[in-house]
Amino acid sequence: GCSNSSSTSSSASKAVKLPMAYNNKAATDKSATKNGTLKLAIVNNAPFQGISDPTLASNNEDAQAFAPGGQNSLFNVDKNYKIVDGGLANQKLDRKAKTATITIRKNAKWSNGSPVTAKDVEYVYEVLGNKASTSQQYSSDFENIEGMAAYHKGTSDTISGITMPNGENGKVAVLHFKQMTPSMKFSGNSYIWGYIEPYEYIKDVPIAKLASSEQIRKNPIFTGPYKLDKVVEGESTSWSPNKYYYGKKAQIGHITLNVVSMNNIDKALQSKKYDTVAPSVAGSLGSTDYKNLKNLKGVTKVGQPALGYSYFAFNLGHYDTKTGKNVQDSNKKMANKNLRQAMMYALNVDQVSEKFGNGIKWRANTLIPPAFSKYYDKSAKGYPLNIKKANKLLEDAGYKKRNGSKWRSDPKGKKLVIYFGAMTSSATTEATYQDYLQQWHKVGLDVKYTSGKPVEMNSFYDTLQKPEQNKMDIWLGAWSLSSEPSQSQLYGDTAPFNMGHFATAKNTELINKMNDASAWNDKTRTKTFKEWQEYMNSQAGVVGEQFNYAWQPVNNRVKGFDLSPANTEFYSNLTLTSSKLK
Amino acid sequence: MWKTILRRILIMIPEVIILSILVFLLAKAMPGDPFTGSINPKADPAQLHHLMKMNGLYDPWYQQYWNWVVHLFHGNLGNSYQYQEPVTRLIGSRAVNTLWLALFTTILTYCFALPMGMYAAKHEGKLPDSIIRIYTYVTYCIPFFVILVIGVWIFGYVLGWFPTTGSISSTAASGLPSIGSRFYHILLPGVLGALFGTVNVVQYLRSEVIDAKRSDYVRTARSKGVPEKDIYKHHIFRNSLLPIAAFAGYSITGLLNGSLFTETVFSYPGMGLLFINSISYRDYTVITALVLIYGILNLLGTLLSDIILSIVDPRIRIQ
Amino acid sequence: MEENLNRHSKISAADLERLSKEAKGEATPSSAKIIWSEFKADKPAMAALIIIIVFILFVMIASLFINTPKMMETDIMNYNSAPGTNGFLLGADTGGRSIGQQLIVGARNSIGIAIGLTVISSTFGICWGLISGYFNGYIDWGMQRVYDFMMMLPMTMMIIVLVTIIKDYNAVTLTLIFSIFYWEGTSRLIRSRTLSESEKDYVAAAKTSGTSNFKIIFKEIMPNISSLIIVDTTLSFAENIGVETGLSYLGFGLPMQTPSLGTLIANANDPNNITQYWWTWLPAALLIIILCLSISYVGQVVRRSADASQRHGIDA
Amino acid sequence: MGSNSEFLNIKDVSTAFKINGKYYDAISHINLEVHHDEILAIVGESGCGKSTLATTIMGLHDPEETKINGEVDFEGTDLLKLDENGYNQFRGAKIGMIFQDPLSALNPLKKIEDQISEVMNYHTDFTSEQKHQRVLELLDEVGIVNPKRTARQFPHELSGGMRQRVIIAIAIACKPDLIIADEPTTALDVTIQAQILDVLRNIQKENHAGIILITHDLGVVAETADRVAVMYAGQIVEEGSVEQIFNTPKHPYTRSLLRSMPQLDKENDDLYVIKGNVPSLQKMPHDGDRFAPRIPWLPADAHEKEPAMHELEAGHIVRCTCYKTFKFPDEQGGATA
Amino acid sequence: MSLIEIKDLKVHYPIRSGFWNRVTDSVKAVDGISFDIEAGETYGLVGESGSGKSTTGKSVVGLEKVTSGSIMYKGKDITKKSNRKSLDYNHDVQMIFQDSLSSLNPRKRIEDIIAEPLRNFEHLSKDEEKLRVLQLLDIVGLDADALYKYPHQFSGGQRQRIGVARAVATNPKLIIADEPVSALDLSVQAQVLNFMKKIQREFGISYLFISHDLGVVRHMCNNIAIMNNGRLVEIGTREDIYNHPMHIYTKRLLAAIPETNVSRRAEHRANRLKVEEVYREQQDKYYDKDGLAYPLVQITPTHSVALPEDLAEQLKHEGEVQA
Ligand SMILES: Nc1ncnc2c1ncn2[C@@H]1O[C@H](COP(=O)(O)OP(=O)(O)OP(=O)(O)O)[C@@H](O)[C@H]1O
Ligand SMILES: Nc1ncnc2c1ncn2[C@@H]1O[C@H](COP(=O)(O)OP(=O)(O)OP(=O)(O)O)[C@@H](O)[C@H]1O
Ligand SMILES: [Mg+2]
Ligand SMILES: [Mg+2]
Repeated sequence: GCSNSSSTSSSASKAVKLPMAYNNKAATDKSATKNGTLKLAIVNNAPFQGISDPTLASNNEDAQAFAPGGQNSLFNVDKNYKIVDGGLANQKLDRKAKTATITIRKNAKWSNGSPVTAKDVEYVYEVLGNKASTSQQYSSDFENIEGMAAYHKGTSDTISGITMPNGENGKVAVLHFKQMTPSMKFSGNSYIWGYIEPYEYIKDVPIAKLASSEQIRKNPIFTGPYKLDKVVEGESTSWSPNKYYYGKKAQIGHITLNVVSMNNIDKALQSKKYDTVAPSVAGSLGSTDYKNLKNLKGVTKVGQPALGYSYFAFNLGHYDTKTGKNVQDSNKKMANKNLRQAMMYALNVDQVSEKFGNGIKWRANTLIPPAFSKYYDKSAKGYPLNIKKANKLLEDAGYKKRNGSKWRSDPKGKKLVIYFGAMTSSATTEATYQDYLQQWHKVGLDVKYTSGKPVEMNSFYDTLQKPEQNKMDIWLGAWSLSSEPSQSQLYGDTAPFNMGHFATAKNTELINKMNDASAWNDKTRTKTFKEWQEYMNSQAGVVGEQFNYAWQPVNNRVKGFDLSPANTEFYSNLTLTSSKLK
Repeated sequence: MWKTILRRILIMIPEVIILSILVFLLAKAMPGDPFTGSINPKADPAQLHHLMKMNGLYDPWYQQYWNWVVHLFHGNLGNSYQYQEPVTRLIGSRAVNTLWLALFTTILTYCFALPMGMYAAKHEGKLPDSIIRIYTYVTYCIPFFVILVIGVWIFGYVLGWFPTTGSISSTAASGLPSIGSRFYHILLPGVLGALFGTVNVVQYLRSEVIDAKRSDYVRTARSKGVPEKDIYKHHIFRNSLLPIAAFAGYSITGLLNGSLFTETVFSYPGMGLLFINSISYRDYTVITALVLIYGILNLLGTLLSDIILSIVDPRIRIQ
Repeated sequence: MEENLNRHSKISAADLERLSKEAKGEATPSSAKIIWSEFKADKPAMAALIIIIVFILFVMIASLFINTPKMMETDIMNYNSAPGTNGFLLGADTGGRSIGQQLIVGARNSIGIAIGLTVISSTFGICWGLISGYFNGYIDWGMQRVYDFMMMLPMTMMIIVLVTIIKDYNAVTLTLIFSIFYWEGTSRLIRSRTLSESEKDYVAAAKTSGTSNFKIIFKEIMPNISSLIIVDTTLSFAENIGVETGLSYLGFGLPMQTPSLGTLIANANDPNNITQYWWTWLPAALLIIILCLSISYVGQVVRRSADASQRHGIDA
Repeated sequence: MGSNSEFLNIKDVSTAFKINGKYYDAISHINLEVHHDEILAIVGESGCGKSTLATTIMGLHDPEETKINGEVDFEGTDLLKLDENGYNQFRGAKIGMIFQDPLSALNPLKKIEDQISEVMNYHTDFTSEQKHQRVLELLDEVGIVNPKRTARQFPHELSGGMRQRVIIAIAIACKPDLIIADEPTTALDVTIQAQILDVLRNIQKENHAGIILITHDLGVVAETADRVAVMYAGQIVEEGSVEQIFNTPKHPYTRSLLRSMPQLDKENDDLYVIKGNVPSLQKMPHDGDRFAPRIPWLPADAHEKEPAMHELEAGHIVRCTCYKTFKFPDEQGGATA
Repeated sequence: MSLIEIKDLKVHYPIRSGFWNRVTDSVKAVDGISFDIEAGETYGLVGESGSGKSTTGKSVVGLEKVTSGSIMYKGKDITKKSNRKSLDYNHDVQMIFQDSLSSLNPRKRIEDIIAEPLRNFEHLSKDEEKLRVLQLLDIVGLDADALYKYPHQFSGGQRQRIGVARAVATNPKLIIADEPVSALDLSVQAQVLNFMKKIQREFGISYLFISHDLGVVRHMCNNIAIMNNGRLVEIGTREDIYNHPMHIYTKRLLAAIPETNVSRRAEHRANRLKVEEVYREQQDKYYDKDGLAYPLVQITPTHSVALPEDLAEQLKHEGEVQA
């Protein structure tokens, strides 16, 4: 298989190396494939919502549950998630005319046999931007399309910036932008929506009611290799080949996807109830699962670095609601860079990862995960354990133990208590929090949990999303990322998600540079990313904690399993080598 | 009697109103909002605010409550934020699962409990009685979910006899196979729930039968020359089963309570699991609706018990 | 009256001492003594009682010697150590924390919660039941409506909602939250018994003797339903020990830093722990079972002896 | 009233109850005969074993908790030797029983008709129509004004007197030879008591049944009984015709009882009080005269060592010879001052 | 002036029903009765079960909420709670109950039971109190060892005597005795009745003696009221009631008393059946159209009967003829 495993840096040396694909040498059993059923598990504690349309859904489970239908995604990508030709549609960007031209392939059809049209491409923006839409996917970035803002406000019924030169039933749609950005070249960018809607099929349903309609929930249609046979609400979907599919024909007779709770998934896989879990870029299985399943017979483990990471962030300022900007305050408790760096050096993330990560997790050395192989700076050092350095940094900055106290006080001699925010989680994760607190105590920092214990996720973000808060000085969060690596939504000076309010001129400059004219040049863009990573590490405003593998065991009867993003015919490529799951 | 039932239902109304306000306020008091959970770089906070506003989540609570009540009178409990579909439909589909399981558990409970209770009482103080009593004590003391967890482990995984998640197999064809598959899925949770639920019924029935055994009318029956077998059949069991029949209504409360655990352990998509999920998603509309529904079901349970009792027991006739 | 009595009775102040001494000699043992002798006669009950007392004492004293924050420090090197290894008698949990020590502190916390909950909810429930049962009319009517309302509340759901609202809850707040809901069953039971007890003539006699309602309720009626109270209290105590476990299992119980039998048993929500790392939850589960069984057994014996002293004939 | 008409012969019957693992005699060495066409009254204070005797005859004791000795000869069969099935042939069919508490003795959940016809289910081969007829007949016979209506009612809808009549109807449904009525009127008002006693007497006349009437009310005995057995502490102390007992009572106990009754014609004096208490089962003296402690002024030698029954005249039997010297303290020439 | 004057006493229990749970009807347990109790006498109240005797008795001690009417004691109407309080009413009026077991708190020792009224009404030192209790025990014929025992350790008669001791503890003027002996055996009954008489003699107590046993009432009472369905049908002296009963109900009640004279039993029975017959035939004459008794009409100064005027005249006349 095309082992694309990326992490070779020292910090990741203890990580396991998993192939992205399971290169099954056994011969395909034609009849087993044709008559058999591929059983996939969706790992989730709740039933899936059942919204087949990625434009309306906002969760991973639905995406997994309806994945064999191809998700109605428009473009093929390469391993760096860059849009390439050959998919349902091709995209052509014209920087001068500020347009993106989307051309649908001739033989593209919905699973009910009707052709895919330009209107389908246009309509998705109507759904997305509609004032009454329940979709959470709309963002102000879309207002870069001419007329989108007016449509979103409701002052216009149509989006003037989307044209269909050959009419609604033609195959070409053109998007007119106010400004072009390099991120448009990548799937998952926030300007061009990578999915379509079956206009003819759903046009009668008011957009506000779309998410609860039969067309979306019970009998949705798709453009992918499989068509939906049945959906058991919240529990399972079953699929069979879609004869209208334009690409490689699906081979397996039936695919079923079932929701299995996190608690049960190991046992379910061990008892061979499923071939594998439904693939997901964020990864469904964790490190404990890996430990439990790594010796399981009859399966092969595959994986790729996940699109996500966990991080420590410091509370450095506030969000000015008037100007819509993040502002750093120099009098914040954590404003001292030495203090932040010392706290990071005090941590034994490597040790923790080794013990609990089981090779599936390793210390994050930067804020760009290795999944973005091109931008990821594998040489970055990050913050390995270095108690001595931590102590020195603190001493230098004047954080000293005074009056025989066991804790350090701040440079002014005032008592220093640092509040650490963390979300309730599994026993292992909470054990890790404890370990971190102990590490900080070792360097004499009095770090305590905000409100005495890890808090529930909602309360956690409730606190953080306030424009200004003083309850958490440092916290541990996690992001799962879009396949487009721009950082403006997370760390930009206007980003509301920049909850630590880290906003320096340099940071703003670098982030802007990722998407400005210079970035059309891939090399320059890569350089900018690396520069930014270095800068972020040096400032220690936000520091990566861990990266992880999105891994899964695949039953040895499955053939053609390849997780690479470039494998655009993922479901079509699957076959079975035996009719029985064992 | 109909009048009394009607009156009881009318009395329920203020209770339901108070509960609805209470739940409404409590739900709103929970930290976070339905969109906190969607925090990810792909979501634009502006859009989330837009959605919050669109759903009136920034209105004062009484305004929200009033809107909710107005909708309620149109048979509309609002939309689930998480599931993006009407709460009525969402709960409707989950309720079916919960009710199936509850019904099955109830039936099994009585199937287990009646013979046990009677047998224990008939052989009061003897070995079988002691065994049954120890059984009830032990099940009384073990937390319900421990029974479930151990049951799943043994019968679901180790022996692999029963499915461990879901309510129906994805491959089951409609018609008979689908009913069969549903049944197969509720078998294990039903049995485990029943094993747990028997405790109360067994103890209650046992003491009822023992009381009946010593009653004067049983002595009268003996003096009529009624054989022992028939005395049990016509007098003792009949008389002690009546209050048990009424117990069925009250047991709804226990079943609903148990559904939170059963459905969590078995990932069984019913109302209990929905509730647990909705809590972490702050799906206000669903939380409010579920608490209300559970409350109303509890009320109906007690009403049902009273009605059953008044039907079966000639001494109690509610006018 | 005095002269009247003196006139008609041969007994005078001079005889007082002698007679009361005589009477003392013939005095019937108090019910506490009767209960005690019942225990002495019933070996398993005695064993149960000893188990409970010794266990509670042990837990209370031993936990004084355990530094909880220290115990709760993670030592990731001892991740899930098996019993007997790395110096852990009962093994360690995922955080490398001693199960044995957690068991002691956890049991203390759980018992503490159970005692707190039982004391609060039973006291309140008993008072409420007594008052509601004794006074008929509007007081009872109003109190009954409260019952109806409580009866309707889906308890676990309400607790979960409350627990999510209160961000910084701890064992004390948790106990209080439980108490809001747990008094109702007791209260109902007490009320129905109080109702039938109030019908009895000794209540009427007390009224005609000029005893106040308050005194009648708490000094006349309450002792008469004491066996019910004792049994109900022991049973709810037994039940209350396990009450927080379910919630912990669902993820709404005590925070992990406050070990309790519940948080320990909640380790069982991971099937891997159930099989592979059984020591993380099984001891706690067994402990609960043994404790509950012992307590309810003791409750049974107490009831038996209390009833006997009430029912048996002249020569009880 | 010849001995040829006797059909129930209780011979030397003792019944002991198990209390804390030991057996205590509630009745000891009872000898009694019951004849056709007579009402035999058994009187005595509470706890003296009247009901125990009745339930012993009916075989209603739990065999594991009681020990019964002796012989109950009913029309040639020793009832005590029968098994449960055998007994059921007699109960309800040949022996009917009436209990004291009319409310609790009826199954609260069954209609009156069902409760009466139940007894016929086991002892007759009546069709249901016949049974229905018989139920109405019976209800009429025991003096219920509207049998049709009553048959359809539940016990709680009837007054105490009506319920007692229903119980009598059950007892006589199969025309038994023997009816045992255990305090049938104690819970009732005097006027209703009188009516119930009338019903009993009429039934006895019509069916030529023998009735054992258990009561502690001497008035009832005097009004109703033909023959009387006086019991004290589990023993029969005196037996005789009603005239013998009331006009020439012999045993000190019988005499004491009669004397402690408020008399309609004697006014305002103090009533006679028997000293002491009836001993409880566990404290029952087992040798000598059980009544002796309650007439302490009588010298010990006035009592027999092993008190035996003495026949004074035909049918009049007295236990112990103490009656000969017995006098009340206030009587002229009392034994002690 | 009489000790207690009861005027037109009514106690109705509401029956609630219907949609709004309103009072739709009432059980007229006591429906307008009037009589006086003189100091030192025993007043008998006789009637069938459910006729309202206990309700009357409870009203007199203040245990029952009275619907209307008055009960005058020392010139004050004690149906009002405030008056009872200010008079320390229950210091002077006490009650003895039918069921001796249930009227003694099974969880209290005899000492505490007897001392209860003392503690509430008289504030004595510990020793004084104990002495009083011992004296009271002595008076009712119980040994000092009873002091620390529990009620269940006594026989029925002993228990009833404890009840008497409690009732006389505060030296009351009136004791309501609600069927004090009907649960007791003959010999024990005699014992209790003797005690009651003895105490009355010694302390000058009045009794309201409630019973359905006409034999006992005759033995105990000077004046007797016959109660029927919440109303009085006849009041008079013992002589009046037993020898010259006028109301058909009284006659029937008297006829039902079993005859202990064996030789006259046939005769007695015939007489009873005759009275029954008359009762059935003449019922309408003695009751109004609702089946309730008429208001009392005075026949002689001591004797009143509930009869319509004309019938009363006629009977009065007959009575004079007889006399
Ligand atoms: N099942 C039993 N177990 C133990 N003792 C019993 C039982 N039944 C009756 N006794 C005792 O036997 C004695 C006689 O009881 P029995 O019921 O025959 O008396 P009785 O004459 O019918 O009294 P009463 O007039 O109160 O009905 C009593 O002392 C009673 O306590
Ligand atoms: N609390 C009550 N509520 C309703 N009705 C009552 C209540 N107490 C008594 N009654 C009714 O009042 C009537 C009179 O009752 P009461 O107890 O005074 O009768 P009694 O003459 O004492 O009868 P008994 O001889 O049975 O004691 C009865 O019909 C009874 O049912
Ligand atoms: Mg008896
Ligand atoms: Mg009464």
